[in-house]
Amino acid sequence: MLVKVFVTPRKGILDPQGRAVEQSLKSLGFGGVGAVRVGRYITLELDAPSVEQARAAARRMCEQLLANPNIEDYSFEVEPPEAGPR
Amino acid sequence: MLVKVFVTPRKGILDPQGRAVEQSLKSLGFGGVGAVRVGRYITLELDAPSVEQARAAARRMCEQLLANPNIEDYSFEVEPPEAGPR
Amino acid sequence: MTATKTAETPVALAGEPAVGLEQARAHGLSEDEYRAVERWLGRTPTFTELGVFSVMWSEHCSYKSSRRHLRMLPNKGPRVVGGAGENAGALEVGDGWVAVFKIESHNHPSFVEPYQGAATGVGGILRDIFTMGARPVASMDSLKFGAFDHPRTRHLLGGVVGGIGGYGNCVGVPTVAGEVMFDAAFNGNILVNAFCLGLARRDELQSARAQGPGNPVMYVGSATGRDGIHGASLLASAEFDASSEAKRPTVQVGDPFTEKLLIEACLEAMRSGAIVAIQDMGAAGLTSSSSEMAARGGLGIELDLDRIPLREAGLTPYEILLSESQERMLLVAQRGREAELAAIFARWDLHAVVVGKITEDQRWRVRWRGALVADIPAGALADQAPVYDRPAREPSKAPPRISSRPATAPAPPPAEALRRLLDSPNVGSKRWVYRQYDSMVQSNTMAGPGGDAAVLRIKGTHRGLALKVDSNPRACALDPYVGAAACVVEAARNVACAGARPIGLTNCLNYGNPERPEIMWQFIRGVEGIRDAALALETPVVSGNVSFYNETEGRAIPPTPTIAMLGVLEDAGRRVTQFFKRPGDAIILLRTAAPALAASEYAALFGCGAGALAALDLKRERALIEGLVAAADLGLIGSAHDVAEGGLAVALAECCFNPDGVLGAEIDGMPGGSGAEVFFGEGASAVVLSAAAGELEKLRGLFGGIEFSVIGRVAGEPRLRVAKVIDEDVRELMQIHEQAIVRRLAANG
Amino acid sequence: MKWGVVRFPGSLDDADALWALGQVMGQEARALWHKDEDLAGVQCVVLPGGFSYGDYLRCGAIARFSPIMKSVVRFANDGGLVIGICNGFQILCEAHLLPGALTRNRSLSFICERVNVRVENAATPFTCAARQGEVLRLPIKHGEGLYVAPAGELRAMEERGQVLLRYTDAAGRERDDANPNGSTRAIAGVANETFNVFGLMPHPEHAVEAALGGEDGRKIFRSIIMSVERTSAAKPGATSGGTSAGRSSSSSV
Ligand SMILES: Nc1ncnc2c1ncn2[C@@H]1O[C@H](COP(=O)(O)OP(=O)(O)O)[C@@H](O)[C@H]1O
Ligand SMILES: [Mg+2]
Repeated sequence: MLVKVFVTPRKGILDPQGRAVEQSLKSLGFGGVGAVRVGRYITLELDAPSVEQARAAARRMCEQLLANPNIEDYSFEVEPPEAGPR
Repeated sequence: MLVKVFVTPRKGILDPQGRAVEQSLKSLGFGGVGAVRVGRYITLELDAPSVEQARAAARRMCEQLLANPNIEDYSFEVEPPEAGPR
Repeated sequence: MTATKTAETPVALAGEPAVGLEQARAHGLSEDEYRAVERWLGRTPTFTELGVFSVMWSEHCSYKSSRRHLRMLPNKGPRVVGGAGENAGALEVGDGWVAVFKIESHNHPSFVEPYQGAATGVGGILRDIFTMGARPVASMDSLKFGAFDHPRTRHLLGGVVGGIGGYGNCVGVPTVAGEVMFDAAFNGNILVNAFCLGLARRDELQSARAQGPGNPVMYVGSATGRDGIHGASLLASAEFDASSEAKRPTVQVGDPFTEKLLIEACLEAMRSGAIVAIQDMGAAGLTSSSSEMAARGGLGIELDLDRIPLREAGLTPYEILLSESQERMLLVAQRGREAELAAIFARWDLHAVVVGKITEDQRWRVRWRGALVADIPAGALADQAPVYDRPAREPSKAPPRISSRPATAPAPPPAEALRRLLDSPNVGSKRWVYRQYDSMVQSNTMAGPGGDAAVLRIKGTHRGLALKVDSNPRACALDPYVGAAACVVEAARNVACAGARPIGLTNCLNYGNPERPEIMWQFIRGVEGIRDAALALETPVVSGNVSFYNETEGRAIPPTPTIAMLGVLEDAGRRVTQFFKRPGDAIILLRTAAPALAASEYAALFGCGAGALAALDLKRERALIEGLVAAADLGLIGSAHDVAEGGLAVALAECCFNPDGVLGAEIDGMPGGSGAEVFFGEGASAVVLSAAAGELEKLRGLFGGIEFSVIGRVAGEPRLRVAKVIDEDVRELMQIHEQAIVRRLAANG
Repeated sequence: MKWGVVRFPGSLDDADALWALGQVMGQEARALWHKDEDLAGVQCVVLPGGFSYGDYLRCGAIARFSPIMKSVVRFANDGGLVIGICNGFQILCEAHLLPGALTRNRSLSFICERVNVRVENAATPFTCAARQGEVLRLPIKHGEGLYVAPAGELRAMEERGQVLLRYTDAAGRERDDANPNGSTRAIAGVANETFNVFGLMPHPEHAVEAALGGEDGRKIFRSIIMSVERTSAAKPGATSGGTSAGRSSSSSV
């Protein structure tokens, strides 16, 4: 299955990258841009017998490795093989 | 509107982060993991009169700044305000 | 108008908790402290005021347990400039230059979140230096982790080293030296001490003393968020336990890019002459910087919180005042020159805003949405915190010797012991660590990490500066006095081995809970040890930092004073390195006392019988240092290397590891026999020199009263031979040394 | 000759480049501010090392939009000499003045150490003071120096001789353990097709004084000086970066 993990800086935590990108977008002339946050997007293939088991594994991966619980939030999606790629 | 941008290392381009994450996941005992890629997940608020215009702006942001067209692919989603958060 | 103002009292805000003793206790204040707050105010504090007092009177900010003892430390000398009460001390280093330096702990934040904790530790100490008007030119770090195989060590090591590099590399200040130790005694409480050295022209030194009522107060740097509210200060002012997790504040995230802009912009703004006083917003952020600047000048300050740049909406006055957001500075400007300053900051894409003004009346007043929310005598916050003379008692039973086991298995033969020692992460190469640090930026690094002391040149002069940081918790655990004095001496000796004269030091005192008499005793003995050694070496203590409550679940770390020493080379071209240079040179051992196995790495690996630390004779230590400085100055020595972890045998091997081409050593015999303490003992001050045979007599004359033995000669063939006991291939030894940390990290990824 | 060193917010080795060129090598070197568009008549533009804009998002991604970069691109397209060191290399790639891109080191950690690089093409304005195949000892200090480019592009670059420096051991042999960051084909420095723009991860400005550990970096700067002198000798009156500088690669060394 395809697992997609989205890791974002937790609300309230300073996100210097997001700020730099926001400023840069503004100076490039993009109006009306705000609240830019820069996180990570991790994709992986997982051999799992069921979507439920894949979801459970993905959650553990996020908690143990993919996200830093001190400063980041995560979410993920699991796509069974028949679904096409994004 | 909420814009979500997904940037991934292009296939065929070295992704040392992805490789390291894959190895770490394996050594943590996660079986059946493969094809790990680490990219960026950027979210932003955009004031735009329509979803179409927001999409056009998002595309330009990706091409000009958010992704490096030499080595990265991007995709994005635009959520009009009434849609709930992911 | 004035009349109504004085009559005004601060208001409680909607939704704020009621204030009373219980609330004060929840803020970490004792009953006596809370009563003192009431007396200072003549009324019940508002919730905001309570928060402010609790942070300013915390151990971390007020030094309430340590202050009276720190007065023991000598801080005068012909080179000492300016001073007391400023953020860091300064020393004249010649040709009109002054060196500003300080070391600070970031232990607790680094344990919670290693990358950001260590990164923000570097950021904080940098601001302490450039706020003085000095350009930061070098950093060092002193790190203590738990046992290498402890489950958390790898994660903490990677995070801390990554954070120090991530921040230091991005601000363009080279990290030129440091130390790393692994010991189970730090399993539950690591130490991360960060040092920064800055240079300024003497007349460029900047004050943190407010002047001129009516002068505007300006805020520069990052916007204020909820970061670390009650963070650094409270976390570092209480023991660490499971409930600390729940109290965990919003983790501070460092933004080194903004710090770099701040460095450049502040130094440029200072040169304009429009800045009266400036201070970084460190622990207790806006509150400490504003009240301290006012109190130093005997003045008051008024802040308007509505003008403070905020990162998110909805912050309360309490949160704004206690936020420990990073990369912020507060300054007092000359009235009428605000626009000029704002323009300088704007050039660096930084926003400088007026947030208040200096007043005559010595009060610290804060307004928010039109209402007065705090009105406190500035001095009550900044320097009238309670001072304690806490009970101190020597523990009745001998302290457990840390990481030292009784000798059970028979000790390995010397050659085998040498290999095992070189493979210990405490003795082995720290390249894995320092290779992650930019040690070259600014083009001053003549000797970077990998040797004894680092050496920097001062551009435009012939001078050089040598610096080194040292600590020895194992020795301090056995004898907190001798251990601390020995750290001072060791740091000085390292600097002298580079050929530099030690001129002053800074210290970071890492101890357990000061409310326990035996910890307080360790602390006082440590300060006494530093005092005596600093007096004997005439190296004034120009700055420092105290970190108490280094305990987890009631187990304190061993006492760990960390000493950073600065030395001056009149001619940087005369600097000496630790590596043997020429085959045929004589190898000389200098020693002030017989070495001992107590507290040694050998004892940690193989155990040893009971025993005391090696004797420490400060007069002889001074003579050794004087001799080294003179010998370097006369150009008599080819190399000089301090004998430290692993003892003489390890030191000899390290002298052979010349990166420009390995050499060997032919040692005829070890003076004092062939016992393990001779080969691997530590503690005694010992130095391995190499020199041309023709210089030996001149050299001997420089070291009167000190053991001076010619023990062998440098060999072209890369073998280390010691009498009939050791005969090893130097390249193999070097490989073991090089891989000590790397191979452990590679093992089970 | 006249050098300009661009100062972006977050540039770090700009002062080092000015020191190396001005104080050590006696050149006329000046700082160029990122908000200006005027290149002040310099004959070679240096984009220095550092972390421009914090290197947030991607290294060099934001710096390329600085006002001065418009002028630098124009200058380069007119044949002017541009050298990007470390972060400067990253900026040149982001600005499409050089092919490829630089990504995280294979170890994922920052590396500061001296390495060996072999001169792969000594017939360029940036390498003509070195011998073909000569091994230079230069420091690197970066977290993102792993060079990548699409395979087809790489092949073409190699054929045209655009790879100017490659990581090797001290004897000039390519070895995996002599490739510090895992760069594709051990690439340490590349030029554009017209050989007037050069990017490299090693820092020549940190290798110009024996007292600080080595002088091999001088060869890079001396190459540029030689080729500019040669061009102005050939074309008296030429002031700014001569348009023919890029062609001087054909001249013998
Ligand atoms: N161990 C020490 N030895 C000498 N001076 C010290 C020591 N600890 C703290 N100080 C001095 O006390 C003052 C306040 O300490 P500091 O760490 O700067 O507080 P803050 O964290 O508020 O900046 C400084 O001048 C510092 O140099
Ligand atoms: Mg301070």
